[in-house]
Amino acid sequence: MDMISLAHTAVVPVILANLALLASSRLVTCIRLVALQGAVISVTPLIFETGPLSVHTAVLCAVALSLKGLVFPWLLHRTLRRVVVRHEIEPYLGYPLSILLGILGLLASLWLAARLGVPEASSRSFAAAFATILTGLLLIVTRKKAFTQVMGYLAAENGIFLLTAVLAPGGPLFIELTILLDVFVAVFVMGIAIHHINRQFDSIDTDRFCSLKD
Amino acid sequence: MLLAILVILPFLLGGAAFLCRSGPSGRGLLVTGAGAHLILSVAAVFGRPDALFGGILLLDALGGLFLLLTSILFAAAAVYAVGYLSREHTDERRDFQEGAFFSNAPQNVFIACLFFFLGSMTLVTATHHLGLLWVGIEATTLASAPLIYFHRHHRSLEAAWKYLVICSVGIALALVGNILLAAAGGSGAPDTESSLYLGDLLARAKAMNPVWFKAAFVFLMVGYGTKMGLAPMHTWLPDAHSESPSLVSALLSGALLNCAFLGILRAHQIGAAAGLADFCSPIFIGLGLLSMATAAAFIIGQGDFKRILAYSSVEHMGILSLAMGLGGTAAFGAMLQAAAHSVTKAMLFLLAGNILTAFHTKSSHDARGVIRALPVTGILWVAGFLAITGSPPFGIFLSELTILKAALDAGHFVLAAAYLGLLGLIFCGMAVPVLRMAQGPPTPHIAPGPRGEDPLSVGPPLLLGGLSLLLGLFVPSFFNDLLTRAAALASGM
Amino acid sequence: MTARALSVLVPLLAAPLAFGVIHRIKARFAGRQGKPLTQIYRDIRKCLGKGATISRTTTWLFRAGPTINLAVTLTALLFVPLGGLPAAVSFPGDIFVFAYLLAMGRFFTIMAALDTGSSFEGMGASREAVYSCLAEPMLFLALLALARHSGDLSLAGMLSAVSAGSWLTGAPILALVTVALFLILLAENCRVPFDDPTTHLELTMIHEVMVLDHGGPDLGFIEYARTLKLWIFAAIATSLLLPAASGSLAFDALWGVAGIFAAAAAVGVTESVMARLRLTRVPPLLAAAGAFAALALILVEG
Amino acid sequence: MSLYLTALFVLLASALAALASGRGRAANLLGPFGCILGCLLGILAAVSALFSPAPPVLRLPWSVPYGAISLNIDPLSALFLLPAFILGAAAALYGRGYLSGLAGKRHLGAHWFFFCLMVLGMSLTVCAANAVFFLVSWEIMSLAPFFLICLHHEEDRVRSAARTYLFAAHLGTAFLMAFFLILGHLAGSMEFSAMAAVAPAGLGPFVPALFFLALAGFGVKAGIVPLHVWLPEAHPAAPSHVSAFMSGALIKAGVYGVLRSLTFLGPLAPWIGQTLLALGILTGILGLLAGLGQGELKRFLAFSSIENMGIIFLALGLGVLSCATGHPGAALLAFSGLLLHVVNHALLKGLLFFGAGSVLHAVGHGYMERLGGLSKRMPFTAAACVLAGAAISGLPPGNAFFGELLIYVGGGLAAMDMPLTDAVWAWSGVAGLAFIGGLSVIGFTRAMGIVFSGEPRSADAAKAHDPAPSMRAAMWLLGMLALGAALAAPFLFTAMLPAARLLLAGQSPALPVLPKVAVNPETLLTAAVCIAFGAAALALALAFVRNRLLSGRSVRSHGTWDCGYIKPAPRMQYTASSYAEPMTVLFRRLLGEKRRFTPPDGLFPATGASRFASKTPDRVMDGLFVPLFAAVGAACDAVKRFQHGNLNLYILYLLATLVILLAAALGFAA
Repeated sequence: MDMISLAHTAVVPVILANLALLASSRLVTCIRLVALQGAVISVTPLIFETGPLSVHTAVLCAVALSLKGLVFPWLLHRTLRRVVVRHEIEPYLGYPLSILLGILGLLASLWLAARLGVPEASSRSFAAAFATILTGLLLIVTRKKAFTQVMGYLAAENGIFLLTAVLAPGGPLFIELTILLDVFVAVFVMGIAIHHINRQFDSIDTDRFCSLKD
Repeated sequence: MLLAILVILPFLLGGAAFLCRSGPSGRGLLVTGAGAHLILSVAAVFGRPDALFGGILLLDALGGLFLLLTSILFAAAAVYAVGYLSREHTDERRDFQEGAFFSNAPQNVFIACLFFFLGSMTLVTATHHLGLLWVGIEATTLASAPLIYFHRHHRSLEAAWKYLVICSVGIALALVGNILLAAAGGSGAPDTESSLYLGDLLARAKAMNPVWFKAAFVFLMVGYGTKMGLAPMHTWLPDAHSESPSLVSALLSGALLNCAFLGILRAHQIGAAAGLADFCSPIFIGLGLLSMATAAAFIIGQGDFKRILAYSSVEHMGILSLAMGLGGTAAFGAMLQAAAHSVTKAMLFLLAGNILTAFHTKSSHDARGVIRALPVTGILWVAGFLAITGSPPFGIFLSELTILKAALDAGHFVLAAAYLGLLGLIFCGMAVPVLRMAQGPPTPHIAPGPRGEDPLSVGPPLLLGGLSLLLGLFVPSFFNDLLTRAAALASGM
Repeated sequence: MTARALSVLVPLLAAPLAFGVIHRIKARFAGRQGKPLTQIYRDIRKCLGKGATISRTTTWLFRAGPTINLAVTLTALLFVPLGGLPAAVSFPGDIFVFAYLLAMGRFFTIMAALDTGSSFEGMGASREAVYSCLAEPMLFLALLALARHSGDLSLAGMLSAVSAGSWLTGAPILALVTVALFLILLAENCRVPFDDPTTHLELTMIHEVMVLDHGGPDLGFIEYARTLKLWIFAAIATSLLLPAASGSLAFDALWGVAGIFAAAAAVGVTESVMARLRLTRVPPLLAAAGAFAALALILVEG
Repeated sequence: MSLYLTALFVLLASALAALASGRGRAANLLGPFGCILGCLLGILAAVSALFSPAPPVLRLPWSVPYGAISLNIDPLSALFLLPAFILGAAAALYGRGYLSGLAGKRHLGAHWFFFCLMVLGMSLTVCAANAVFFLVSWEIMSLAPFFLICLHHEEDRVRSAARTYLFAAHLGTAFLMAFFLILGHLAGSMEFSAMAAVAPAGLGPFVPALFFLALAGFGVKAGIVPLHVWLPEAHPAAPSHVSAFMSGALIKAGVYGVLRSLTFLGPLAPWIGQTLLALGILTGILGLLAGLGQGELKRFLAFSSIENMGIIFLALGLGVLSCATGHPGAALLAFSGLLLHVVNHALLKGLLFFGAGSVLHAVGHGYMERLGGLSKRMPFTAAACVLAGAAISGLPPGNAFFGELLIYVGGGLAAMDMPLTDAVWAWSGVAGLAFIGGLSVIGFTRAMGIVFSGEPRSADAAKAHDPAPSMRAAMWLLGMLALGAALAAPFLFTAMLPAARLLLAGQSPALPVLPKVAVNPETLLTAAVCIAFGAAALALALAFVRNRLLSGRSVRSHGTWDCGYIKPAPRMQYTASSYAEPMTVLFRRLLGEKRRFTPPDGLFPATGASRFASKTPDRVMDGLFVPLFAAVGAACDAVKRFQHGNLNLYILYLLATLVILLAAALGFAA
């Protein structure tokens, strides 16, 4: 299999994971889906690597894989266990409609790729990355629970990682790593915040957050 | 080397503060650290140190200006924090708004987060690598979220959560923008040569693919614009500013928003170098006017005085954006505006803290007669109101005048009329609550305490007010020079 | 010089006589014999010879009113020509000084009335103030029409430029101005149909009720000033109808005095055949005078 | 120039000294006397500048954008310095006495600080020759009174008045900013000299816009209808010496601004003159008509100030129109009359506000219907007010008469010489001025007659007494100055001629230095002064005769003739509202007077069963500004629903912005 078709193949599980995320009704499933997607995406830099395997790419993939595939799911599971909540996702928008929007997002991503003139070799990966970002945002917008917002954030982050791998793989390693560190801290802080939210509100539904308005 | 110390020092101090369990020594550390940072910043801004790590750390005039502002504000906030923290204990206390009980976060966490916050802002101003700049801005979010949640009750938690989610999402978009920008240099092909060094991007700007740049700019504008508080992405801003401790609000409004603005300015620099300034300016102008209009609509009839100040920040960010869209001499106006707004708004937030402490209310209907009850605070409150709404002889008047002049010189008469009209509306909208609070007989049983007002509480705002006045009467030549250079950079001249 | 002196001295002596003419005409219309023509001289002399009763409420304003009023009326007389005789003082723009001098007298008459604290006098003062306020612009419009017609901005100048002969060329203008000036005469001197000086009910008076509390020399001053004021306005209103100045002193003076008595007679006739208007109808009548004047102004070619 | 700078320095120093000396007596000493000293120096500087052959000029660099400390005391500036400094000194003298009872209770240091700042701001404003410097001075001058009005800020009425003032002042400045920036753009410099040089060729189609911007911006300060709404609110609320300064001097800064901006705009079209003339007539008439409905003394005086601004704008319009139609002689008369009236009105209105302040000080309020009989209790104040009231109505030999006389004669000349279509405007001007004069007589006889004459209508009024010597001295000062201004009217005219010429040169640059006038103004004024003071002398002589006649005879005191009524009481006196009734009924529709009347019932109505109340609200305020602000508020409340509190919605905003901008940037714009 050549690089291009390999890339095309890798894109498929990412897109499928997006749609599954939009359709899933259980938090635990969500966590697993995001972790799976993250794991797949974590190794894409290897696919796009043109020359021989560099230390740079290897370290990046290893760190990303361990974070996205192991640390984040573990953190999230831990938080979920502490927070006694109903494990159903409560959407503002029904699942079928969410999936429809997800597909629309995919189409929009393809349009964007065409509009920007992404080369044939990477256009599908580009679209998949973008669709993942949009899926993440969609999750944040259409789901009530604070928890799903973290999931959405992570999905968007997956998309961004893929985008980096597709478009701009050449940055300094330590900066790539600090970006990952930032994401890690973000998830960590959000986890703590969810913990506090649960204690304060006895729920992690964001529709309880309505005391601050004009 | 100076730059490296400047960036790393706050993180080290933050670590130390986290470990420091005793109250007074933690506060001492805060003030000492802030003072040291201020001295180093001044040295860095005017000493023009060399680039470090191959240009990753590099302080130009634009970064220098924002670094200086951040450092001054932090020093003022640190002094203020000494008085504030010694009054705010960690034991259970009653929420004056709803009567529920809550306790504050431990002091060591608070001080440590303040230092991390400072460190990440310093990083933002001192780097020329857009990726690292992004890291810095995301780090400010993460460091300041616990600050907002200092008072551990449900409203501040709500504000902190909204802040965290909205800004994280926004900044994630900015990261997409960065990636697109990096790719723009290589015309969209996967490009191992692509780089996010500002210098490289500027150098290759002419050869850049304009469509990619446009996409990148939109993402950066929306992403950093969220953090900067441009409408309609500003929604986190009033919540976070009104619920956080006042000194944190001061830093958020006076320093953090500037840092996000710096992110946008960097993108604008590249755009100007690529000859795409005409593409950027309608976006700047549109979002700027929308922000001003939104601020006007929310200030008029607003009862909560900290929210008023927050919306006023939205307004001023709008003015900055508008000025950048106008370009030319307005860029100088924007720099002056950023400086004057920072010191004035920080002063107002610190004063709001004083009023809140004395009156136990954020409602401008209930906190009456501030001048009688707290003379210094009250007078500064009115002066700050006049300053922030652009009355002479304060700095904002001059910057707003410069921006207006640029608009008229460019023949944007309708724009100028809208700008003046919105400024007028905001003036009226702010005058009503501010004067209602300042004047009249005080709410009963309010007194500044046996020894009058605490010098630690009124000193920093007084100093900031003095700076605001100074900017209006006399812009020192070295500062004028700094502003001019910064403006030249920002507008890509 | 003599002519200028005469145009002041004649009215000083003869002004009360014009009042006598009015009384006599009215009496005749009512079928009575009437007072002697010189009765008003006797009244004034009697007043000047008496003591006074002054209200405890009043202050110097009350006492100053009649004096100031007489003084300014006398001064205003300086600007008024008598028939073909020139005025004692004349300079371009003196019409404004003239009108404002009279206003000065009115101000202090009103203040004197208010100083008594009496409701009736307050009422009279109020009406007097309003009517004169409405009459003043009309007077100016009429005089401006004359000024534009004659090209002269002094009272004596514009009046002497017009004579019976000018009617051949500018009849409509002069007719309109004359009517306007006569209406203003009636208003300014508080005659029927604007005011009825002989009514017996304080509520319906205007000028008379303002001076209710004055007595002795003050009342004498008031009466005398009133006769002078009538003279002044009559001289202005009739000078348009008189023949051109002949150069003969006696002839011109006689024509002038005759004109004034004719005007007094016209006032007497008006008072005999008309009733006082309702107070609310007065402003429209003054507006009509203004309309006449404005129409005249428009008709004058520039 | 150095004298002027010294005066400014003294003012600034006394401001700071007062602020530093705290709340009490020390501040009440340092502030006013420093201010008086500064003002006296300033008067000297202004007078010397008025007569100096070349205007003193100063230009220093100032490190703010486009700014320069640029001062130019040309005749027009010097002329407007006079009211500022004269009233500054007099008001400081008066205010010291006025405030002495408040030492320690109010922060007098701050009060005098802002007072000195206000005088300083005004003196800088009228001399500034750089637009940025002008705007800064203007705003200092505008903001300082806000703090002065707020002296008694625990009263709701005062706070709301101060707020109205602040809004008006600030919004007016916005127009000025636009005005100066557009002009500066066209002139290529923010210096006034460059702005004056650019007209008319460089302005092109901008003239109407610039004219209306200047008119709106300066008109708010000057109080022309319909921008006058702050005046009747602010003046009664402010302490009287502040009202005196504001009414006498501060609003003249608006007049100065209009005059100065007209010199920038070059020769103007007739329609601008007509607009100004119409505005002047409207302002004069509506100002006084509304004033007739007011029950409060200082509120009435504020309306009278509006009326006088109307006279000034009327004269300005007349002058511009005359210039535009080629009658520079009439224009010269109108302009010089205008300038004379500026000074005269300053002196008289200052005196009247001092008088009203004395009444307020003695009685505690200024409601006419509860005053009366004060002439017996405060004879000095009463005499000063009545005479000043007569003078400000334009009656000879008061000083205001001579300014109005010049305007009248200018109008008369214009009315005689212009072609019909233009002459109509001049006639309206003259008739309007006459009507305004008549209204003024009604207004001031009403105010003075009800307040000072008759019997006291309340117990407070019965206890009144004349004010302290220092306050009396300030009134004496202004009174004597007014008398002097009347006697020296021809001389004053000569002094003002350079300024009038400046205005004329702005309108008709092609003309010789001094146009030939059909009426020699100096002769006219000399004759008028002789006649007017001759009449006064005659009155004195007659008074002597009267007293001689009465000297040997019985002069008895008795009650006022009551038409046979048995129990007259002070409450039965004619009231202020009934005095004005014939006029207010005539213009009832226009004024929107509101009445509540419960007529007496039956043959023997119970006490208190019958009531009458009337109120004349401000038509413009209630009909325009209040609904406008309410509508804006309602619109803003409607928008507030977007900040709904829902986090998901907030993110949606973000997403929507992104999508819209992306679509716009890549979809259409590419």
